[in-house]
Amino acid sequence: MIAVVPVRDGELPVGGLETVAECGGRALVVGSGAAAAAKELAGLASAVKAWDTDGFLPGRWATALAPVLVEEPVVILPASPDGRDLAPRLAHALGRPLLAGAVEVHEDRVSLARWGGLAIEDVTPQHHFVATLQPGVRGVERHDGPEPDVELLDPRLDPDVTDATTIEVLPPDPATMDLAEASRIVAGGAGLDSAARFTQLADLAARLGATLGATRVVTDRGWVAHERQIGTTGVVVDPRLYVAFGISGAVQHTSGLGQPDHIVSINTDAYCPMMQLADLAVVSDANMVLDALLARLPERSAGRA
Amino acid sequence: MPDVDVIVVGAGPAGACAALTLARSGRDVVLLERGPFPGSKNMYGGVVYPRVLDGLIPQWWDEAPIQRWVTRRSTMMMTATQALAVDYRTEAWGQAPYNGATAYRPDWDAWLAGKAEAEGARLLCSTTVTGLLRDGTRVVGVRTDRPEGELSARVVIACDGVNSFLAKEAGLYHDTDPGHFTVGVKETVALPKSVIDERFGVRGRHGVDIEMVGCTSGVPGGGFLYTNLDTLSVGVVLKVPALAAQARRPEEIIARLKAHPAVAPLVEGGELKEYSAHLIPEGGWEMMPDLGCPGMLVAGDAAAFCLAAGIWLEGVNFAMGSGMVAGQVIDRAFRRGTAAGAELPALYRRALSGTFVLQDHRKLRRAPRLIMSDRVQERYPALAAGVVERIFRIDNPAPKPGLRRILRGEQHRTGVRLRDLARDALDGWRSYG
Amino acid sequence: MIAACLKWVDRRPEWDPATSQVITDARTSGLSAPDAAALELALRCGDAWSQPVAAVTAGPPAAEVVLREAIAAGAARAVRVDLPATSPSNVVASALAGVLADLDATSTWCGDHSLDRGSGSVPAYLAAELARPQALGLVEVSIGGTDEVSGLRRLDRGRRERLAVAGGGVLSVEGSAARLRRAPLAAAMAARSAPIEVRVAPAGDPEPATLAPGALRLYRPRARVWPAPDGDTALDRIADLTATGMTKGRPETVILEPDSAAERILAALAAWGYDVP
Amino acid sequence: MSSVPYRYLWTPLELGPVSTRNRIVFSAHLTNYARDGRPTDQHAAYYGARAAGGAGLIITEEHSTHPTDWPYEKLIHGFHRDVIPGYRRMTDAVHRHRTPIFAQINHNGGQASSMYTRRAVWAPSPVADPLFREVPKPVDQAEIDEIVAGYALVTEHCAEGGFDGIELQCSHSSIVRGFLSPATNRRTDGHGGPLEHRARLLLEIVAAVRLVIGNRLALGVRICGDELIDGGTTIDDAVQVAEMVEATRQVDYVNTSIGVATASLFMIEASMHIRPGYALFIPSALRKAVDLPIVGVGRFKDPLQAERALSEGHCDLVGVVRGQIADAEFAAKARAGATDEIRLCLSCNQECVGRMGLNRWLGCIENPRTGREVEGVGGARRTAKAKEVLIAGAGPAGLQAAIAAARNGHRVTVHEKESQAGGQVRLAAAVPNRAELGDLVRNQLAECRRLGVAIEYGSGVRPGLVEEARPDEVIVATGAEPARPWWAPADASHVIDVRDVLAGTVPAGGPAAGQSVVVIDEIGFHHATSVAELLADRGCAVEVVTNGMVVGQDLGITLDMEGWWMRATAKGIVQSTDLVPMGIDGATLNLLHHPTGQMYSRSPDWVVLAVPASPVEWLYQDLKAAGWSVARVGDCVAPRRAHAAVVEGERAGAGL
Repeated sequence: MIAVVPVRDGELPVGGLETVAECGGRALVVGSGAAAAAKELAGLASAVKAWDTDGFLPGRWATALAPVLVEEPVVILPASPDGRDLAPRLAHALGRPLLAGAVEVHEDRVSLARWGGLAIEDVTPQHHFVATLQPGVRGVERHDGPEPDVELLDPRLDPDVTDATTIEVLPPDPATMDLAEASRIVAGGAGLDSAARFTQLADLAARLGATLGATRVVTDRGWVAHERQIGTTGVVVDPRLYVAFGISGAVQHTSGLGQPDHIVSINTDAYCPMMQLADLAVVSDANMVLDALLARLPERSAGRA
Repeated sequence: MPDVDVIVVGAGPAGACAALTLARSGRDVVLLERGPFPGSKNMYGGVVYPRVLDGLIPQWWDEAPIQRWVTRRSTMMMTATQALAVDYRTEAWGQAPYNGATAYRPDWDAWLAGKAEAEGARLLCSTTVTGLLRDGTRVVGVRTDRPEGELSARVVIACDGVNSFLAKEAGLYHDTDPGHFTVGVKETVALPKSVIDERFGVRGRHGVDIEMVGCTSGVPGGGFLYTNLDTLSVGVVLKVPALAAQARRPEEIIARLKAHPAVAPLVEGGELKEYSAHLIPEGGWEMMPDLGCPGMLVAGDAAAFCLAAGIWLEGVNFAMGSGMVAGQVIDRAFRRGTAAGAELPALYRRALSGTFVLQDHRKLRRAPRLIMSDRVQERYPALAAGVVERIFRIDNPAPKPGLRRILRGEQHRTGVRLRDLARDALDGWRSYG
Repeated sequence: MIAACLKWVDRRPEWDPATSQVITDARTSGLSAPDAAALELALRCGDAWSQPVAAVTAGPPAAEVVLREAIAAGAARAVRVDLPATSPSNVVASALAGVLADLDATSTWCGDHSLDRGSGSVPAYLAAELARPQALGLVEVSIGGTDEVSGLRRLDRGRRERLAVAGGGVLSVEGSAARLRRAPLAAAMAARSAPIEVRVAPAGDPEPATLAPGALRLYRPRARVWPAPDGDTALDRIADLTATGMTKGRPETVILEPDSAAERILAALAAWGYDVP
Repeated sequence: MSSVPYRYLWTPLELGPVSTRNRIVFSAHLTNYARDGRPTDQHAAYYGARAAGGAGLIITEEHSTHPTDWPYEKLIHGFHRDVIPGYRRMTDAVHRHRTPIFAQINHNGGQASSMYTRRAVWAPSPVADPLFREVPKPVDQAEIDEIVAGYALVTEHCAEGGFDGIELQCSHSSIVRGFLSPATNRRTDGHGGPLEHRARLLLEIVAAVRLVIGNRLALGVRICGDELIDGGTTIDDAVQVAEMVEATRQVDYVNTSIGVATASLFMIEASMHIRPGYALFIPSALRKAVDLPIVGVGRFKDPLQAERALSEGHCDLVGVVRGQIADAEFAAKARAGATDEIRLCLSCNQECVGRMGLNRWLGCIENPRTGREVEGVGGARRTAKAKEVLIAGAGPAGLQAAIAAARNGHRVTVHEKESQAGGQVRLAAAVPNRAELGDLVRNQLAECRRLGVAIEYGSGVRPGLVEEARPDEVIVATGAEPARPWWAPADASHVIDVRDVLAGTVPAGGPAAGQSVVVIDEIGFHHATSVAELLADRGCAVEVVTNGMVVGQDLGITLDMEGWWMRATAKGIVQSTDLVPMGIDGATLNLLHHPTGQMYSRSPDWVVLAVPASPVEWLYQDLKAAGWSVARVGDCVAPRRAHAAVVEGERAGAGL
């Protein structure tokens, strides 16, 4: 089994690590910055093939990669946007069936999510196949280890195959982003004293490139729209950075919080659960700290949409 | 020249029966439905009394999508801890021509609308009527929410349900006193068929319909419980103003009903499938609108044809009946060439007066007020239950008290005045007798 | 010719534990939101480029509901390839590709993925079969000159990519990309009896070979490991589990005035590697 | 937007022949409801209420499998045939709601005493248990056979009593645990040594029980993932045991646990100091290794938290015990979308865990109904005539009185002199790791809102107000105020009460970093220890002085003692015992070591008092004298803990 991982600017796609782990560490990384991305597989993979090539050209990549992969009985891609695009083209080029949306892949048994995750279909493949693995279903065990050896590939692109033209890639817009997708969240709770504070908080979020979130108390008061509520009756989020202003961190709220790499909590109550979860717990008035932060951060530049 | 003969708005039981009647007579009928399919608004259903279909769909029982045939009817008077039931069962209702049945409305409505379609009516779903087209005072068609959405017809039948938008727009409602509305709240609770059969003492497709008074935590109304194939429908109808005044939540009242010692063993362990609430025009005769205007007739819930009066809780039969009559009246008028005339509503009213639809409503016109009085809601159940309890209680070594003494004692305890009792009995006799 | 590939699918399926099957209901079946958006965009292209639009589906006779919806909304032709509702994606794709080739469709619109199988692989298969470029999962579309389309596609981590396809291609859209127009009343009525072409699916398996469908079971999330507490002694593990601060991971708690608090927070963000203006 | 969908919590699951309707388990826990070794109606009503409240599966407390096993008084003696009628009442009460109920069966082995049985306790090896401190008799082969036969016999009783499944307790306190654990199994025969040998008893019991139940009942095994004692079993052993259990093909599910009941109980029934879901690593590791359905436990307080454990693949069922003790309708409310109406458990351990150690029946600080379901407590009795009820004080007692009165249909107004509700609970929740205690008041306030109770803040009640409002009934819940003990002069301004520290009402800002503080603990609960931690965190040098034998004497009852010791050690808090304050002489605090009569002294910057308070009773006395119909509840009667306030409030309100 080998993972084919399409990358952009050296960044692995969602589910990329899981796919490599599913294949026991065998991987082919393709895209811009592929060699750099391959190094991120340290501890998971020992030998990685990398094809550093610009853009995202699923049609041409598929025909180019097919000869490289023809000996591989099982090829798995992450079901990320790019993986989902490339996999059927690759399956077609290899003349193999595609098992899309798998939650578990073995050479002789594949489990596929069906009906929007209501059911699982267990398939016993008789032939070589291509599969896509749903991001987030597997998780990846802790991995520390040496960087893998990278073997660089440079297959020929077939000029006869056409692909769409990429005009531009737009960075995320935190202001309008789904909370669930946001990698940085600035959220406020009952410790902020007025609706106006949340206008300020949204402003701060924008300046930090973060998305606004809130607790139930706040959305109940109508200060923030309900789709911004994190927790039991709201949204489940999984940011890297979480900054909590005046949030006590009851389990109804924190159960909606994934495992952020970094949490900052600002609260006058040094001992509320949110402060215990925090990497940096600041005992101070969240309202005043909000003012102070806004005074220190420049307005968001117009260029960042 | 109008686009079609008749537009029927609303593919519920009233609309489907009207469309079926007219299509069978060869009329060009369009049946407009707001939802994506007939009956889509509520997933589960209620009790229907389909005998009205005998003439329209002979042997309807062979094909109607029913849940269970009601072969057992129980009327219960309750206090917080007591229940006195009149429980009737008959095999007769379990065979053709049957009496009542429980049915899921999506099944039932889709079946009836399908019958209309099979006769040539054109059903168009996901189409909302947004207004009436008029020529002077006469209704000549409808406007829908679709582009180029006007459709003209010789006659429009409004079967658009309770609080009818069309009847209102035509100025047919005089009284929209909220006091004449009840809110019906219902839970559909799943239990395996075998468990339902065992708990209710029925087999096969036979089922039970229980109506209850005195179970609504002091809010005027009533309760019901009936069996579907593998679900139960349990709920209450509650007087809207009283509900608001007492700041009670309907969920709380249902929960208490479900916990009542006479009800709990029947519903325990069920899995909640659906919670639904809707408005019922319960004022009956008193709030009935004008039944039409030139070019338009009103049928079903839209015309407030609905009885929620104590031991009767009916609507679908009146809907089917009034739809059918509307169809017949219009067809006759077409034949005579008088459909456009101003007399259509009068003809419709006269025809309805000859049927159960208006007769039942007139007969039971006093019933709603009586049923919703606190005497019927609280005191009489307490009195009746108290009397029965005393009759069957053995207080040995004390001897059995005489019935008169029991009556007087309970009457005193529950605060029932003889004068009221006599008057209510008379009212009741006039209504139900 | 512009084509819209539509799928008839239950929008509210349920799982029946007694039979281990998904229960579907024709009454709640129809166009999914992405398919409705695809149809709308096909119709807009038809309007913009003055080309007829064909609606194509692969499925049983009941699936014609979605074609009638398309005709009502303005599709000129409707073709159904007769296939069971549960056919695998590549079979569907190959059947659809045959029709699309016959129709000489240049731009082909699809919903980004269907509810039932949900793999989203049909559009890319189509592109491969038809040897055309693909632009998949579009959330925003702008229509240019004949057979020129550009659109915004969702990438992961909130990024978007703007793509252009010229000379026709396979385009798939999310439900939010467009809202299907309301069919005019007369058209909606007429569509009830409009003709629909029915084709027999090509015999034999398409290449690549398909797999026999497997048995369905209730979804069971895959096991994932939660790290066990660290420590060789019981006390170390207890300390790790209770976060009593005896070993590690104790939060840094600082009591600060607002201004110094703000400075401290910004410093921490910078130290953790977040770009702070 | 991915709003929270419960994709797994409400899905059914097959456990052998049994199907659960959802994934919420009311897992096994002691209740002390048994009488004379038999189950009671109290059991039946208690479990029945949880079934009615929507639990997917109920597993009862343990039933003893052998006469040699009787470690505590109110244990169900499953080995007597006469338990069967009680079993039937229990299973009927649960089955009425179509909920399956399993019996947990167990022999406590060496984790017991001979006090009740007057027979030596049985264990794999003569290793004394740290709690019972009694050297057990190592069992021989005949006795092992007898143990296995005991499990089979009790299984027969359970099957006859209507249970749908059997769970074998192999953790916490169990002879099976004793065999599995290298810490207690020193045998050299076929039952000792390598894990395959140590697991032999378990596998023999599995086979014997399966033989009795055939395919009619489900069989589960509860495995300990980490005993948290040195030399005990760890997660790797647990994974191996689970694999062995699965290999028998005779077991339908695996339940999990952490800790040993007689050594690390505080990690089994973790209090609010320990993070929710702390034991998730155990089901997670087991589920990765075996295909059997796995139950996860450990401070599951919230339905979304449970859903996430399921959706992230850590377990297939979630044990919610204290959550359903606090609110029997935990599952039903969440299922109906009324998650915010759930009375969340505080993990305070005061009335559930705490009362087990006192040999009293299980209750709940928040839920007066718990344990009294059979009496119909906590249900509404709608009154014929609604009364106007005025309540003074919005602490736990006043709020509970308001709830109970409003439930019966009375119109209730609460007057609170502060700007917030909660009384002392609000202060108590503002200390290290005790925030969840605040949920007590949050839950009460939510219930007041639903019942339409009016709460006026900022103005207390004076007799004049009562004359204006002319209520039919008055309930006084004015709480208690700090009192100075005899030895502390009123003018000693460096002597302050814990409440002054918590409320921030100390002159000159109170103890600051670098200052020394002596906290006097005469109450023996969280008051002194919480403030000590708070001040130590602030940078003070803190010593807690108590006249008792240990600081925070009652923390042991709620399983908070171990955590306190670990944190106190880490924070450098000094603990001094057996010292009675004798007076303050200027800056000097004089202390008598009462066992020896020796005098000691301290000269701290601050003395903080955690001492008995004094009831605020003037309002009650005034109103009573003025002839009003008035009752009083909570600390204004006599200062006690929150449970007393809630119980009294409930009683007074429900009695109207």
